[in-house]
This record gives sequence, structure tokens and C-alpha cells, in this order.
Amino acid sequence: MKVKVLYFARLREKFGVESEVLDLPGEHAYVAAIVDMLRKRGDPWAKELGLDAGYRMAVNQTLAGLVTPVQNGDEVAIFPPVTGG
Amino acid sequence: MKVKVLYFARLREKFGVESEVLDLPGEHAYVAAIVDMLRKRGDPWAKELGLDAGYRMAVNQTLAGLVTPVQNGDEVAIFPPVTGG
Amino acid sequence: MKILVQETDFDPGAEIAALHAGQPRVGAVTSFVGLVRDVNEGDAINTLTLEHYPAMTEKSLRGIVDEAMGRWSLLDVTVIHRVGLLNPLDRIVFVGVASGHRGEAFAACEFIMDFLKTRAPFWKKEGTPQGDRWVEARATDDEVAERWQQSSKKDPA
Amino acid sequence: MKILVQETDFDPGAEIAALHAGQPRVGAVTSFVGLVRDVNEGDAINTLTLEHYPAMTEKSLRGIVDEAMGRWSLLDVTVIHRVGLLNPLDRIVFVGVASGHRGEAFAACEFIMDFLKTRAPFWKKEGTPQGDRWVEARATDDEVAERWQQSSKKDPA
Repeated sequence: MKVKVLYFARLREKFGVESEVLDLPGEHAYVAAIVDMLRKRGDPWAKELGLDAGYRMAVNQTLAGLVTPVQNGDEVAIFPPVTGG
Repeated sequence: MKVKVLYFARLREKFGVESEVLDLPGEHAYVAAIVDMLRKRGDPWAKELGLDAGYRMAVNQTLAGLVTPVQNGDEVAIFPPVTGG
Repeated sequence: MKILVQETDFDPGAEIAALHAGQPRVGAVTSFVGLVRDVNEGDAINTLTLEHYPAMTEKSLRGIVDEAMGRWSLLDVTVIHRVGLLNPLDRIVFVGVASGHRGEAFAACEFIMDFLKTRAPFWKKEGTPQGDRWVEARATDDEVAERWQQSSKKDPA
Repeated sequence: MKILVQETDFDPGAEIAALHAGQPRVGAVTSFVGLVRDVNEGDAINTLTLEHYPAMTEKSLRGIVDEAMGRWSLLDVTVIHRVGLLNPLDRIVFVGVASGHRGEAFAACEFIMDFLKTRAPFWKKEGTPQGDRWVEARATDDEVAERWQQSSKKDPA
């Protein structure tokens, strides 16, 4: 399955990537599988997506958690806590 | 001592008076003495200034109670609960 | 601080702008605009007449704003209250608060309105098809104002 | 309901008027204007750049407004958030709420701001004399938003 992943703000700058398409095994997964895959790249991914890193996620433009299901064609976003307003 | 008394809104209409000067014995008194004097006039005064009537008072343009002191030359106002805003 | 009691209308946009123009410390402006509705207690309202106690009105509003400024860190406050004859859709009152941060601006703006409703000497008379009637004070207004005394419930975090 | 995300400035007075003009059921309009300050965390701020997640931003704001409309009896809501490059004194965000009575209008306006601050995908980058830096989210913002879940503390009486 293919999932589009977007990065915003400080994480976009740290990773040097705005968006990419990840290819995961199977037809269904959880957001946790994507985060795991990214952490295995080592730093800065491992550090910024570490257990205490406080990043946020959305699946198809809705705030999500590590146990939110993801399927082929979904859009996943990873970003720092928001600071608008 | 002389005290100017003002009435507002519904009470002004009920009493048919906008303001009057009351002459009280002595040099000092409490608001209660003024209210007592007015109640003795009978209705509508007795009714509108009765124990459960819920009127409000001010002495020299500051919200007051029955035990607020009053002296010669003071301005006392008696009015219904406010409804601005 | 600006406190006005007037018969004429006011401009909320101009008042909000005046609370922050050229003041780069202001991060938040909260405002309240009160309007004449065309129905109250189930009856049609044709007119609304606002009576006040001129010698006391501004003094009373100033006292309320002073108390708000003592409770919260505010940069500026504007209160405008109209008196005289109004019609449905007309503006009645404006309260605007400028502060560094939103929590204090929200709390102070609501505090000022809650106390204005229960302390400032204004009285409303409604013109209805059945005749004129004085608006009765609502017990809930007193309760809302009293809650500010009892607790810091609405204080910013 | 009106929700806009735009680079251009907005006019708070016009937005407030649009929330009640010709609507005689509206008795109260509360509004919030957020502004760029020239100092933050003790450092001078020269510029503020707002990044957002375009596909999600309006959806997120709409969800917050829907939740407010479910909680309180509101007649209309407007949310406008700017993005792009801003300077001190510039307006950032407008939230306006029209309701029959003030308690609901105040609560809903603050609720929308509290949730916008913690849920809507905007990020601020400050330009300072020492260079650019991303603004860190404040724990107090999360706490303030969470209090709306736990209690009816800010509900109108």
C-alpha cells in the first residue's frame, strides 16, 4: 500500500522533505507502522519522532494517533504542536 | 438635615416624583431612616419600598444599603434593579 | 481607558482599532456588542428606551473598569453605552479590552459586561404592541456577577 | 458560518456588522482579534510567518465551529485566519460569534480560540535580530483547551 506523508513547519525543515510517498507492506496498517519506518532512518527522524518528541499527526486531514488505521491512498501528515491564533 | 432623593425608572413613574428634598431630624442618619419616612406615606411607597420589594439605593452616586450613613447635603437615589447592557 | 455614555451610535471597528493601533504590546482585543432584539419574553419589541442616572453612570462604569484592571493585566479598555430611544437592530453597548494575551482579555471583557448588567444605573423600557413596560432584572444576571466574587473560575490559566 | 484562511487583512468592524446586520434575533456579538506583538519571550520580533496545512485548515476550523454550535445556541460564527508574512501590529486572526444572549456568545468565542490554538494546523515562525525561530507550543494552551472537556465551568448560567 502507498501512503502520502506530509511534513510541516520545524519538522519539514529538520527532515528537509515536504512530502514523500511511502510504500508499506499489506493493505492496512496503523500510523505507528509509518512512524516506525521513519524512525529506522536514524537521526533526525529517530530523534524528532522519539517517544517524548511531542509531534502530532493527522490522517486525511483529521488529527490522529499512533493507533489510527491507515490504508492505501491515505494522506498522513506529521507536524509539531500547532501554534496559530 | 436635608437630603436630596432621586427616583428612577419604574419607581419614578409609580411615585410620580423625579426628585425631592427630605428634611430629617439630626445631623446624621442611615438610609433606613429615609426609607422608613417614605414608607409611612402609605402606598405606593409602602408597597414599592416593602421588605421584599427588591429596590436598590445609592448614596452620592455609589451603590448603598440600608445601613449606609447619610448626612446633610447628600444625594440619595432609589431605583429598581438595573437592566442596562 | 475610554468611557462614554451617549445617545449617538458608535463604530465597533473604529473602537477595536483604537484599542491596538500603534500599540505593539497588544496581542489580543476582545469585544462585546449588545444589540436591541425584536422579541423579548415572547412579545414583539418596537422600541427600547434607555434611562440612566447621569451623575452616577460614568462613575459606576469607571469603578467596574478599575476593578477589572486590578484583577487582570490589561493594556486598555473602552466602554460605550447608549441612552435614549433605540429600535431593534440598534447597537446598545460596546465593551472592548486590549491585553497581551487572550485569556485576560476574554475574562475582563465578560467581567465588565456582567458587572455593567448588575451595577451600572441603566434601565430599559420596552415599547410593545400591548404598551410600554419596564424590563425586569434577571436573577441569572446577579448569579453570574456573583460568581466572579466567589472564585477565580474564569481567571486565565 | 464563514471560515476564511487568507493572506490579506480583514476588517473587524465589517465582520461584526455582518454577524448581526438585518438579524433582529441577535442580542450579542462577541469578537476576538489576535495581533502580532513586537516582543515575545523577551526578544524583539521583526516578522511573523504563518505556515499552515492548506487541505486541513478549513476542515479543522469548521469542525471547531461545529462543536461550538452544538454546545451553545449560536446564530452565526465567523473565523478568519491569516497566513504568510506578517509584521508587528498586524492582525492575525478574527473570531466573531452572534447569539441571542451574551453568556453563550462569550463562551463560544473563547472556546473557538482555545481550540483553534491547540487543534488548527497553523505554525508561527518569528524573525528576530538573532535569526528565525519556530514558536513553541505552550502547555498552558493545552490545559485551557482541556478544561472545556472536563467541566461546564465556562458554560453560561
